[in-house]
Amino acid sequence: MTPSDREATGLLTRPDDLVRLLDATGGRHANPEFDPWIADVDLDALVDLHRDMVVVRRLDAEATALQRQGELGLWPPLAGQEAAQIGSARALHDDDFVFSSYREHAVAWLRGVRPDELLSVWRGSAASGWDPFEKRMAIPQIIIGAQSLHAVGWAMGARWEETTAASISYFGDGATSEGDVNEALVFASSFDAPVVFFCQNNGWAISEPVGLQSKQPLARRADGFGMPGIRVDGNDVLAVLAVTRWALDRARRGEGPAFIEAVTYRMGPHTTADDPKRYRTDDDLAAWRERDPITRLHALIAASGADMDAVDADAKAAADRAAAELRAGLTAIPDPEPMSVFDHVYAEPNSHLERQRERYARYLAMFDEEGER
Amino acid sequence: MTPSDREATGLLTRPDDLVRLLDATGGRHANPEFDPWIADVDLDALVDLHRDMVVVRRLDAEATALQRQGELGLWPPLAGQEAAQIGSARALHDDDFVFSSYREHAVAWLRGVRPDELLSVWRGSAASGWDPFEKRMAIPQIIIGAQSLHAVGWAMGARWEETTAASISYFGDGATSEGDVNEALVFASSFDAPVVFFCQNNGWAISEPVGLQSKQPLARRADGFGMPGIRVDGNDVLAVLAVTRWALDRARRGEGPAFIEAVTYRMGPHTTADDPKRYRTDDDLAAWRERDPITRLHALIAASGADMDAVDADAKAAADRAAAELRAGLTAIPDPEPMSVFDHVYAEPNSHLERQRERYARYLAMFDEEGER
Amino acid sequence: MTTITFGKAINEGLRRALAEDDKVVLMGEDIGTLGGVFRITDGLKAEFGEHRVVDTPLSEAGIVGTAVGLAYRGFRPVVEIQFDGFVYPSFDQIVAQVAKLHYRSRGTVRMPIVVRIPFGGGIGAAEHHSESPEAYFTHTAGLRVVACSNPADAYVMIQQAIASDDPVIFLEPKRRYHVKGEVDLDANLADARPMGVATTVATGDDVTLVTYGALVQVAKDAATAAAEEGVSIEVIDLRSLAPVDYATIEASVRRTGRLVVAHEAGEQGGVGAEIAASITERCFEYLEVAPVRVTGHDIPYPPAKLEQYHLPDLDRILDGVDRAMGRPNSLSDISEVDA
Amino acid sequence: MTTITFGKAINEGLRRALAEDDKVVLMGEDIGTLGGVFRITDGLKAEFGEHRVVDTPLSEAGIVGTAVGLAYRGFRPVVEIQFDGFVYPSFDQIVAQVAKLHYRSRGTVRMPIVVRIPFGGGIGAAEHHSESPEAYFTHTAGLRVVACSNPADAYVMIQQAIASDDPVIFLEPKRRYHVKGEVDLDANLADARPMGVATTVATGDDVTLVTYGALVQVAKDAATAAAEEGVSIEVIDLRSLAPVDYATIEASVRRTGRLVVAHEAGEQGGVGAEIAASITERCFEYLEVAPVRVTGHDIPYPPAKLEQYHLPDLDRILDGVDRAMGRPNSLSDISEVDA
Ligand SMILES: Cc1ncc(C[n+]2csc(CCOP(=O)(O)OP(=O)(O)O)c2C)c(N)n1
Ligand SMILES: Cc1ncc(C[n+]2csc(CCOP(=O)(O)OP(=O)(O)O)c2C)c(N)n1
Ligand SMILES: [Mg+2]
Ligand SMILES: [Mg+2]
Repeated sequence: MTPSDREATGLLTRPDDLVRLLDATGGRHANPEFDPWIADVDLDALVDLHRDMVVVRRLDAEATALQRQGELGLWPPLAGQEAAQIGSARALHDDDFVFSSYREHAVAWLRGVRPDELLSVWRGSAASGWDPFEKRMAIPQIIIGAQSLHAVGWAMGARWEETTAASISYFGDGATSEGDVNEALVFASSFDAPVVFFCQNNGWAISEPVGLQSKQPLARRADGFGMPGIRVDGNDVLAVLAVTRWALDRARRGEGPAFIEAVTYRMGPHTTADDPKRYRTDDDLAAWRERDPITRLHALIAASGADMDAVDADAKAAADRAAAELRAGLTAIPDPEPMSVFDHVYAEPNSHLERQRERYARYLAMFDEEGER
Repeated sequence: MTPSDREATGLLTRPDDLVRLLDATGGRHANPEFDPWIADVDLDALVDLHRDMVVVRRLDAEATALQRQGELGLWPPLAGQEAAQIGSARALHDDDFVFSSYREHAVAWLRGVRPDELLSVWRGSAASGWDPFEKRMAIPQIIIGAQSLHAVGWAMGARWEETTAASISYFGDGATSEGDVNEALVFASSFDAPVVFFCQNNGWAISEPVGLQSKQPLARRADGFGMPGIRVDGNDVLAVLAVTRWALDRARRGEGPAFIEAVTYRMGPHTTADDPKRYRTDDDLAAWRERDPITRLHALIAASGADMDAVDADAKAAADRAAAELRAGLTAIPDPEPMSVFDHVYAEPNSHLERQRERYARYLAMFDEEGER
Repeated sequence: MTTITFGKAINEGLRRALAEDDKVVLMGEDIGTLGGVFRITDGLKAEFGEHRVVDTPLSEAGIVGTAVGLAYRGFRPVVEIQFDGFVYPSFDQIVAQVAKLHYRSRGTVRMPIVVRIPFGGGIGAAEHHSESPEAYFTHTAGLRVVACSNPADAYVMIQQAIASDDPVIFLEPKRRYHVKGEVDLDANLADARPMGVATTVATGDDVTLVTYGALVQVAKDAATAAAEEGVSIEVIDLRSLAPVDYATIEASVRRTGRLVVAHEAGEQGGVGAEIAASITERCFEYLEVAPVRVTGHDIPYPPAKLEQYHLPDLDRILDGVDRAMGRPNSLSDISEVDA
Repeated sequence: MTTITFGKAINEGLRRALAEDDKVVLMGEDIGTLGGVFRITDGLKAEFGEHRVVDTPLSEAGIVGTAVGLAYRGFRPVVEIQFDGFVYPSFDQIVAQVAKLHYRSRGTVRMPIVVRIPFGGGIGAAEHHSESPEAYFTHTAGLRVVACSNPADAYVMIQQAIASDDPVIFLEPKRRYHVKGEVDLDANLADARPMGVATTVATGDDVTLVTYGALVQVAKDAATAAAEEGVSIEVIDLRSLAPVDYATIEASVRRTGRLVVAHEAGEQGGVGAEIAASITERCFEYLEVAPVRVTGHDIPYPPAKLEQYHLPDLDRILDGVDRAMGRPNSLSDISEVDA
């Protein structure tokens, strides 16, 4: 059973409506509309989701530390957004395709991206880390909103080829102000593209509060573009999983795109180069710490009578393994060859670039002979 | 009395709701929400509105004919959109500012644009026809949607300067797909800009039906951007006048922007270079001819017992005068001086352009001496 | 060989590409039902269906951006920008995405996208309808930029552009759309001249005249006119603006010692600047005089009644040739010092 | 005179402009509360209020497009594009509106808009954060393009740009933001060198080295290094890229007979092409050798660990000088023929 668009859209006329299955204290709330979408999530599945979140939080912390140690040039932390990213990524099928921004490390992790593939771009060693076709995830996008159009184009093709694959586009609250994201909504609706717009409203676009981009829930944008929009508690991994499954399912069935606003919070700085103290208070942070996505799932699992020592030990072990892999991965990243600066500009021979490359090789050769000038 | 945003917005949850005060047969329908906005419109005012529409329809026909005769390079006819343009333009105050597209000839006419100023650009004699500050109307915009951002910027300034002036942005149904228009909605809402987005949904973007841009009423876009949106019968000059007055009034009072979708129809070709037969049927046209904006107002006036012979004679006389002025205006358009091609590129001296200008003058001088080479 | 118009030649090239590879899709505003405002895609939607020839919403960034997503899926999108002046809203998607994705993805993601742009002036159009934006693209690493000048080339080059695994900005001189020419519709593409190679369309010994697009015909006429005055002009149709086929230009300039480059686009930072600078670098010792540029002025495109005073025409090109030849010309009486 | 950083100099210039003309408004992403990601607008919102220093929604076309509307109302908007690579979404508003409106409105509508762009590489940033887009703007009629290279110029030029009734693309070499220099905060602008005039920052007799932005310092260092080898380099800081102050360059090249132009942007169609072509046209007979260009490669900006192999540095500039001087250099052993 799936809620009709009318119902889903209906939610939006009551802005404060937020799909929440798991509250901040771990209380499970029945929801006839979305419970069916996680009927298969048993205790083991809950433990898996918990482990996923513990692992990616640890990976994120490790990467942040590596940046502080000078091993990475920059790192955009996902801390606080674990449920939004894990819940949505767990809803994907293998043949779906992800078009993300720069902060979806948890999504990449679940798509099988290796630590060295994840870090190389932030280390400044490579233009990008992984083969998009192997992971079914495009390389991260830094131009705000641009990937949303790519996700729609991919989905248009999926529909024309009559597959049941869908694409998902991750972007932030700030991105909703860019023309590209709005045009993506227009194209997606016009072509009934099987695409899910997954907006992580983490409250901030660097120093700008979401209120500067929009005076009301971003999910309300969807209706005007002819698709259902849903606001979900982005720190509730169950709700995110359910809502994303619902959206992907209807997309696969040819019912077109949907827009999900996952309301969450960026607990850390925008990037390691940012100082949030300049634009937000600790109270903000404190309030959101109360709504931690991991704590609440931990409480639910505990309430189910599971052996929490085992659960925690298992999660910690997985996190330790991942952290070790990450550090090992870092050392596995090769420094690029100077002449590789010319690689892959074109897929076919290019007379101008070849001449430039050849001349630069001669230039570098001088030093091998002379050494320092 | 003004309807609250909630009510206005409410309309949009019932897409088929169309604000209509005057039906296709001239029947006047009471509307508690909007009747107050035209309480001042007495018989004389109705006759004025009728005359306006008759005049601009004639001007449009004359200009189309002039293009056929080779006097103009191109002309984008407004035929069918008289009520949408006259009704909205009559709602403006002198100190308001208009940012339009290329089809708002009726608006320009009401802003006092002279025939020669109106035609010079379509004759290819000048880059634009009038002084925007004298007419309180920007030069027409051909880049679809671009002017919507200009209207918002102007309105932001009007608010910062604490004036009660508002701006109005005219654009078409197709324009709603451009990023600029969507970004304009974002900025307008974020800064509570006193701007009215007036979308003439004339059913077509050249050969593309509005359904390709949006599957539902365009006015529904507004709510998602935090402003009321209203659908109005664009062929009902009274409804358009009322709704535009309402939107401008709330903008002046600091209540922010509003979006109006005027549902009308482009009776003629997209421009004189277009052949609508390639993409639409005569039935379409016939159906809309039934909803002619002038006929229905004519019927209402007749029903009021006015002397229709006088009304028609007066309107015809005004149209004849305007047509004569238009033809006279055409001959008043000077052919541009060759060297004027360099004028106004910069407001300040520019060494590079001056050198180029000086050299081109020398080049042209050769011919004065030699005559044809 | 059949005789068809320039526009029809592109139409036939597109038809053949659509027929031979079902990954080829056409996208754009009014290209389907209407067949495009210039009718270049006339009949193709009816023949191949709405999923192969796609009328899109009115949004250039949307068109190019979704084309990128389709390329990610293995499609070969051919997008039409209705007029040159409307390509700018898609500039970010072209420059930051289309041009850079193969590099950014370390060769894993190919962008075999063709962006068709009717370009240039001479048709008495309204503003924004006569632009020559080519230099914006030739300065953008990752793109290939070509301009065709005649029906036969147009038919072959559009297919070569579609077959290219690199993105191609495909410039069509709109004022030539109605000109007819001989085209071999059964031509075997394998034997065709690569689109990266220039064509010497008139041989001569005194001066090398390089141009592209609509001005190629004007340049040929100039060569004919100059011949009567005893000046022998070699005319080179550039065809590819990025990369430029310098081998062909150099060989010619080594013989003539004189170079004139002509284009409709403005002079400052135009394609002519790059060619003048590169040829000066490559064969300085062979040059008798500085390369001469004959271009549109550095002004926004002027109103229709003034375009004749903006566009390089036969006389302006001949004046440029006279400057290169040291014959009496518009600047004869000023030394470069006070110029 | 006070000693302040490059970034602080712009901040002080903006502060003075805001104080002197209440029609001046600053707009951009994160420029208010945060003071900009580079802190260039630090403290200005607190001092002048949220209607003078405006944090905008995340949309570059929106920022520039609303600035156009504000200019229509008589404001003098100074917009910040957060990083060079993010200017492209606003390209249409800049090229089709900002640059053309004065012409299109026949001189009735002025566009005194300044678009501030931190540009160039050398800071080990992520992709799209180290672009050099200047040539896109120098090729656009209607715009003025300037690049400052030191705190003193930055302080004066930002005020001159704001005072200009023409739109100005104001390029700030971000890697120099933290460099300190002497600035006279009370300088009388009327006495200041016009922003359209270049500055000869080092005098020399053997070769003229023209550059701008961050490379000016590198060029000065090159001059010092070359002096030790007995080569005398004259270094010209271009300052204005459109229009170019050719009088200054010509006078120098007439003496030296040799020209080297250096910039971070790609070679193909870069500013160097225009200067090489123009100087060749203007003083061909004075040139001993073809103008030499030392530029970034024609590639998308590479990852941080490779940027040192992309950006012209002291050695590459000296190699270019050696080419111009006919001294042993990287290309000595190849004749231009097989090059
Ligand atoms: C087109 C463009 N403009 C500006 C930037 C600079 N920038 C990088 S991240 C960012 C904020 C994005 O906020 P949001 O969309 O909410 O995503 P978040 O960082 O919160 O995940 C900005 C302005 C950019 N990367 N691209
Ligand atoms: C950016 C841009 N893209 C394409 C065009 C070409 N064009 C001119 S009018 C038009 C259709 C506009 O339709 P709509 O917005 O509904 O306005 P209408 O012509 O119906 O009044 C198009 C595609 C343009 N002028 N600008
Ligand atoms: Mg955010
Ligand atoms: Mg329309």
